[in-house]
Amino acid sequence: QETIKVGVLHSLSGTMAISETTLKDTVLFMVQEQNAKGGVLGKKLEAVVVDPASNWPLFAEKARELIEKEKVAVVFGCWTSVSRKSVLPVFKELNSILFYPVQYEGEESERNVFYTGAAPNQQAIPAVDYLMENEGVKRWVLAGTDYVYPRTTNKILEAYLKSKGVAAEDIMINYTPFGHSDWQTIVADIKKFGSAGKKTAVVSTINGDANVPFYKELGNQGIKATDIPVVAFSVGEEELAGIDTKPLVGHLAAWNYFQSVDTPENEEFIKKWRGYIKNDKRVTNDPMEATVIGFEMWVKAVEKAGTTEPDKVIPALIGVSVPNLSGGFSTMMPNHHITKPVLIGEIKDDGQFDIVEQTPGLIVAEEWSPYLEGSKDLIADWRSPLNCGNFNVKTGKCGGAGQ
Amino acid sequence: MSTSETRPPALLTTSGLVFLGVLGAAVVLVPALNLLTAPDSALHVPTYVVSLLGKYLTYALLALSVDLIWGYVGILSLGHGAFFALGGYAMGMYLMRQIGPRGVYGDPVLPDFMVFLNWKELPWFWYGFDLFPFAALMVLLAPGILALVFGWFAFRSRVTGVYLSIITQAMTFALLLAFFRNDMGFGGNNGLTDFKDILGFNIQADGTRVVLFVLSAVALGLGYVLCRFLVRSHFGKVLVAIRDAETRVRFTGYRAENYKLVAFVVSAMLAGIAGALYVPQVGIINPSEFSPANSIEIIVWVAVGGRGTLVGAALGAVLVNYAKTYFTSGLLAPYWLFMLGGLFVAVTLFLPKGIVGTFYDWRARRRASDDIPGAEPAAAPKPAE
Amino acid sequence: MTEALLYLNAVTVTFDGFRALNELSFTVDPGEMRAIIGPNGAGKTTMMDVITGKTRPDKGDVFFNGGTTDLTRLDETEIATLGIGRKFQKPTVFESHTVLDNLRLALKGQRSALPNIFRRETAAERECIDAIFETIRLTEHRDRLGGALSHGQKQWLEIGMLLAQDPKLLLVDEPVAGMTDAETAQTAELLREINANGHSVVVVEHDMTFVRDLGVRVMCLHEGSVLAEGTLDQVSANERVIEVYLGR
Amino acid sequence: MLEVDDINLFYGAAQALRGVSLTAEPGKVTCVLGRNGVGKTSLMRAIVGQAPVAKGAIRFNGEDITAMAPSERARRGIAFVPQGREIFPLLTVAENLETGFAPVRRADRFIPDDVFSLFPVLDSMMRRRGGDLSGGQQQQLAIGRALTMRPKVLVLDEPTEGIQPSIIKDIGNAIRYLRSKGDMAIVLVEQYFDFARELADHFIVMERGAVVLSGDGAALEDPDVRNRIAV
Amino acid sequence: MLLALAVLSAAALSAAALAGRAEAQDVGGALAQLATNKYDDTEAALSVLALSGDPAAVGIVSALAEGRLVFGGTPPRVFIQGEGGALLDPLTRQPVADAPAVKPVRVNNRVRRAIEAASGALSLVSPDPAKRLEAAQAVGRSRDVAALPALDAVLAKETDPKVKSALALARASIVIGQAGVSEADRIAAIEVVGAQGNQDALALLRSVPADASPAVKDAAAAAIAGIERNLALWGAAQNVWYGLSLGSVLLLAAIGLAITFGVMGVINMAHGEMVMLGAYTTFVVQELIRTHNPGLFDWSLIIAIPLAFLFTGLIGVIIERTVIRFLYGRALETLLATWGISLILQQAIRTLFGPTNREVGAPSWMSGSFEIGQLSITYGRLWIIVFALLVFVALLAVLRLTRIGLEMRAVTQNRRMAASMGIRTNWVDAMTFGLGSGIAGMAGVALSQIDNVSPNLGQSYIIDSFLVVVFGGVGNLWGTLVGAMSLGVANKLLEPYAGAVLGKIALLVIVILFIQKRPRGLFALKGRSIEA
Ligand SMILES: Nc1ncnc2c1ncn2[C@@H]1O[C@H](COP(=O)(O)OP(=O)(O)OP(=O)(O)O)[C@@H](O)[C@H]1O
Ligand SMILES: Nc1ncnc2c1ncn2[C@@H]1O[C@H](COP(=O)(O)OP(=O)(O)OP(=O)(O)O)[C@@H](O)[C@H]1O
Ligand SMILES: NC(N)=O
Ligand SMILES: [Mg+2]
Ligand SMILES: [Mg+2]
Repeated sequence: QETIKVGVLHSLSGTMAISETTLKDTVLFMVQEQNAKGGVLGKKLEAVVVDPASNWPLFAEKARELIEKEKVAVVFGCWTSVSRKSVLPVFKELNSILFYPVQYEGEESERNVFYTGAAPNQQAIPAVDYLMENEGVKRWVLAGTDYVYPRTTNKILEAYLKSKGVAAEDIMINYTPFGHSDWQTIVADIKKFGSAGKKTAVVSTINGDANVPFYKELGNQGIKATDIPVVAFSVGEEELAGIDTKPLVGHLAAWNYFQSVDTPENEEFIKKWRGYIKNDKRVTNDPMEATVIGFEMWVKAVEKAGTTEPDKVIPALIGVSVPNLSGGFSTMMPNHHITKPVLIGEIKDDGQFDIVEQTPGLIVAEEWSPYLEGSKDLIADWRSPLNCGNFNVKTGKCGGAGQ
Repeated sequence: MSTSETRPPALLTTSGLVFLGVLGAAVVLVPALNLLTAPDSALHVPTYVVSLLGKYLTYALLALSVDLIWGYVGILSLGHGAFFALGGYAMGMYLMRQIGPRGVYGDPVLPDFMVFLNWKELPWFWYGFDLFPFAALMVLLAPGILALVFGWFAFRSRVTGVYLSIITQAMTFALLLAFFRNDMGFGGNNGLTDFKDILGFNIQADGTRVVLFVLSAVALGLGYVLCRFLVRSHFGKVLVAIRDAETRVRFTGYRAENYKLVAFVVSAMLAGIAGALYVPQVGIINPSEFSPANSIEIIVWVAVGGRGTLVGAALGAVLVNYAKTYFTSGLLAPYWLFMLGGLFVAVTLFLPKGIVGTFYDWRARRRASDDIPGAEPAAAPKPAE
Repeated sequence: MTEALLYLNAVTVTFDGFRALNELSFTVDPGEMRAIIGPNGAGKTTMMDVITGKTRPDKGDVFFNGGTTDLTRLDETEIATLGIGRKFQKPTVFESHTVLDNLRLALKGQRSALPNIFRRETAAERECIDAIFETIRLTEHRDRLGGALSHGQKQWLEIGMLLAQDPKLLLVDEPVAGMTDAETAQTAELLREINANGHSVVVVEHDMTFVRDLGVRVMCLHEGSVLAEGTLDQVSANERVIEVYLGR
Repeated sequence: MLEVDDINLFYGAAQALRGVSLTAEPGKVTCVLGRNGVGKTSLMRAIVGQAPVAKGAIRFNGEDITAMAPSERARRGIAFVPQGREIFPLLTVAENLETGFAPVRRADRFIPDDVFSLFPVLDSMMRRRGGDLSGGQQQQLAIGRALTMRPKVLVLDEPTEGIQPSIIKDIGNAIRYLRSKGDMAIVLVEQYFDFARELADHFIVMERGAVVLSGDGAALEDPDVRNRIAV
Repeated sequence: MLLALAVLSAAALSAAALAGRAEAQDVGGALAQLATNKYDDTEAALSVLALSGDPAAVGIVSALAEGRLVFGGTPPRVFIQGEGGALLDPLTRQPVADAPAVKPVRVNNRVRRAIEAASGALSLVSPDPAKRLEAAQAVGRSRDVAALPALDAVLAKETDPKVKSALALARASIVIGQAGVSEADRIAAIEVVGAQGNQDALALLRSVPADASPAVKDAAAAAIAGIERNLALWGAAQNVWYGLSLGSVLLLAAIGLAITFGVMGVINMAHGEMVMLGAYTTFVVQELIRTHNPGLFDWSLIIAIPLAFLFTGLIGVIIERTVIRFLYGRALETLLATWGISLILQQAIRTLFGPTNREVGAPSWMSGSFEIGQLSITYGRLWIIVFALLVFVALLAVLRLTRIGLEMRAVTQNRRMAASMGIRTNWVDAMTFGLGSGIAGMAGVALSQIDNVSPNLGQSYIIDSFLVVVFGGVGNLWGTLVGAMSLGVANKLLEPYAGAVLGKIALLVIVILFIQKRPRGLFALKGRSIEA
């Protein structure tokens, strides 16, 4: 029997395997679920898994292999922005579809890519607002790994904080290399910065492997959440699974989903997921939810279009709305990003998050940040007649700010 | 018996001829089967295979450059990826400038990543990269000058063996960290990507890909002939002598450091050319090319193919990368590291001189007389330390 | 004094406080052959190390070419280029080069890197190598690798390489160690011949028969300085030499 | 005691020994003579196990040791003074000597006085690194190291190479002394003919990997022997 | 403000002997507020409880802090969850009859701070001096003017000198920045605060109002200058300490490599994976302890150290026997083989334990920190330094003083000759590689305390390890020690100026330049045998 192939492009080895393997399993799980429901368009789905091995050029090679050789109808994949940047030209050239499930720096909207993770305004800004309002934070440490996502996010945050009247000397920005493991000095600096009499918080865009030693050092140096809370954008349940969270209780994270979300949908999802993965301790996290949303949107769009033909599915995706796991519906917007609620969680001693705040409604992604000089006039709308990812509202032209 | 007029070794040995023959055949066949056959024909070579092969060939050239200094001079560079990456960046910068106003922000001059970091003007080191000849020159000069400066210091100070290896590793690691920084002006971790065209040709067109493939093959062929020419010259013999007994070479009156420096710079430039051909074919260059693990992998390719055989280095690069491509797909994908790791262990144990090296040994043994004089090579080349 | 080819003046070398050479002074005249004997550890090899630039003296001068060149300021390569060739005590040849290539590499001629890329062997060079092969009797081993030779064969190859270098001054450290008596005699003959052709030679050896065969001035080192100097008979009659070196 | 019976040895495809036989007995010195490259060192290597033989047998006290690891042969009492000394360069002189303790009973783990009385220079250099010694000092150290093993068979490959005349005499005396104790078999490779002639109880002469002459010490006076060794 | 009220009332209570009058009504209201499970209500209830002086209040607040305060039923009521989950009445502490389904009252950072303040206020009059001390510090931190009269009242009564000085400091902290304080009073406060000499004091001194008299300003400026000088010194010392602690991590990571690479000459690319295996051994040990005997948890690392040594040592022996032993004399081929082995080990761990981080907890004796002057020292780091030095000394002793150490060195210098000396080279080789691997495994136990326990753990140390061994001088254990420590300290001294990224780049460049000066590392082996 003929099948519809679904490509899975997540690193199963190398540095990113730690995060991406789960997403591969999520896609396989969704495929199995969908097949149990009878597949799509009367055909069974078949997942094609490849391992781009945390190697960026290999991502491009594997993307090409999936599309050209395996003839997959859609690809779920990538985590780091550079891997996405690496495969972008391939998806454009071969006109296929990529679902990208991770929070990222924005500044991008492509016809062939659907972004189901958060743009900066769907994560960072609500988190800062929460800290200002609820913790009375006046002084800010923006600590990040030295690459494009943290840099962009911090740029946006810096502009935002200043617009809220925060003085320049009350913002400390610090970057560290990937995999940084000796945090003694920086944590001490944070402590020092925080002892100036004003309530201080840390906004962490520290990514990947560096987080565990960072949190361990926080715990060691006794920085408690009641003194200097840390809010992170890249630390979820999966990352916490590797840390003893008792000293970290009260530190925060901002996501669009937490495993502790108290909804029947989520409960059901967790149950099935654990059954699928055969591990009743296995956690869930935000990029998983984003993957699930993306998958369901694709299925819906394919059914709507009646074909897997990208040229038909891409327009069909806009406006598709599926239930998310936090009790609402997420909708694919014309900018190829989705609407999301923002949740703020405090770390609990069991490695889960206690949701302390949830935005009342869903937030629409600002793929082009209004806080950045080069992009504040840009919008993306992939519907006719605009059909443009970087439309300049000032000049009224597609193609950025130029001439 | 009374004259030393033994013929100098031929520029092209049998295996060299076979190697160039295979390359030549590929240059003719692959484009023909890609462009001239129908996509559904059994003979059709899909474009992605062309790009893949092109990529392997640039790796082969890179491996060749490493074999020149490792196999023949005993310099184990654990940072050769840096030269490859520099060549790649030089080409990448040219390709970025070619994008012109087609970037997402539509800035006619500044690449996207600069716009979005709020840069107001092009940094000086980006000047000139809009011109291909300049970029092509930089493909050679950037790695060449780095190698010259680094080698000049290191070889004059007589840094050898693992000490040299480790500082080459430190060099590439420092460059990795530096290029990672957005402030460096090379696009940070995202690197340079989303290229549009090269010399006015659409970089994604089948024709362009085929031409890039052919260029890679030609570069590899020429690189091979150049390396052969070097190693069989008197110069090359001094290189091997340096590998075996550097002090003795100095006492014989040769300036060992100059010989090493020439070889190192030539090798770095070859690596730079490989990088420059690699970037348009894979479509991205980012700092991970500087990662020490990448450089170690190059060494592994050379060792698998056979150190000090040139052909082996190229073969090893293609084989290992093909294995990688093959193992990372399909059912084996989650276990491919077992396969690859196992392959490396097996090669060291069962093919101690690499594939080609072991083949040469076997052939030599078959030809060898069983008498003592005129016997076969028995002493393995001494390791570099 | 300015006539001397090689002139060591009060050279002292210490290793972690141990004096291997102690105010050693002597001269070698152009065209002279000099034999050096002395107990194990007297500093003979160290002396050669100093002359060839391998070891820097703590103190003292080493002049070459009648005092025009201070060797202590030069490195090994420069010293070799001046025309000082050396055979090492432990034979060192290029192990993965053939015997023939070992000689080719040693052969006097172009030493710079770039020109050597395009260098071709001349007929004269070829003849020269053939002649050396005759002398060292390794012709039938010419295509074997240096590393596959026996100990004695390597000794001969190293002598051949020294000949190929055609230096003004040859420093020969224990050339006949591991040779048969007949070969020893031959080597002495060979060195005399070389010396007769105008080369200066300094030989270190423990084999008294060989030293006698050389028939040249002998110098005995002890604890880093000259203990006795003269003909072999004079030196070997010296009580101290007998006591520390020859034995009774 | 030690019997080498008709052995062949190859380096790769090149044959270095062809049907070589030799015996060594306690209290006797067996000399191996021959020109450069005839296979003397190869024969010694075969005896101590550093090179595998392709054919034939090596027996020690009746036990077949042909396939035995070098360390086991050493533990049975075969000590080796190799050509080229092979000192452990980074170990001190004392430590170099102590490496010889491996086959020795715990109670005997001291350096025999013989070593220092034969080579007094070693005593004064105990803390220096072996690799820093002069060539001749290293040779003395190599012999001392072998004696530390209290061997039953002592295999000496050109032990006088690079040694000053007075010590050569001492080594000669030492070998005579060891022979006189009567419990040690000595195999001696020597180019220095007079030295060999004075010591040999038995000898063999090799050419191109094969034994061409053999006999007892007295037969060494035969001019034929000298001819064989001459070039 | 809340705190000030609490303190005020507590002080008033103790002073006016109002303790007997239970304000049951207030407490009842507070309990009702708690039962709504809203942060604002909880916070309000806490301030009421702090004021109430009800003996039950302390129990309720601490139950909330420990997550044992639960609510449920209709209308919702709160209970305290006792031992074994029985629900107790919060006031009477008697078991309730018809226990409804309950959930814990939620707590966030704001509530946590309120809890701290409330229990601080409640314990300012606590009979336990330690509690009073904490309370005084909490009040000081609040810097709330309203607390001043209460503070004065308690201060007059306090007899414990420690608590008294803490109270005095708290008072000074409040006075110093407050308007309308007499000049003398403020200068006295500046003195008290200035004597603290720490970062907090600096912040307080800087808050002297701009309109204060010149004398006050001078006093403050002098105190600030003094503290800054003092802090600069301590800061340098702190950086050196960080450097030593980073150095000890580098030492641990590198020391096994100093054997397999430094002594044996194997370019051991699988070294990092041995460290990783050690870390996973720790994880497994802790898992077993957690499931079988949680009481032993504090011993888990002590138990893991020998196990990790044996386990990774055994893996090392297996690798040596099956692969490495065929490669002696071919140093460069070992790179290829061990690279392959490292890939296999990584993937094996990934397959067995999954790709994600595993949790390794810290025993209590490794948690927390103490201060020497202005130097803050964390126990975890301290123990790691101690452990690294112990391992170093032990290894040095094995190599220098034991028979096997001598044999190891002999074998690696000349394998063939060592065999002819009767040394069982196979055995020695296996032991040496096993020793190096085992030590790497022990390092993994320590590193599991500060880094990710993931399949990638090893990769992150391999470059640094080689750098340290080579920088120190291959084959010299002292070199590895000094190399690790100097790289650690240099890194930490550079970091404050250049930042973490540029600092690291600068360090790499320094190493490259240093090697030009000393081409064989810091502790180069010298002598003829090396130069040959
Ligand atoms: N690098 C060094 N470190 C310490 N001692 C050294 C070093 N090099 C040489 N020596 C010592 O210096 C002395 C002189 O050594 P040298 O090799 O010059 O002697 P030699 O005269 O050549 O002896 P031989 O006849 O045995 O070859 C010896 O005692 C030796 O141990
Ligand atoms: N490792 C080796 N590989 C190949 N051939 C070798 C090797 N070692 C020795 N041979 C060859 O084997 C033959 C015998 O060598 P061997 O060392 O036994 O000679 P020898 O009699 O000890 O000579 P010498 O007196 O010069 O020490 C020689 O022709 C030599 O070239
Ligand atoms: N997009 C990220 N998180 O790299
Ligand atoms: Mg000497
Ligand atoms: Mg021999």
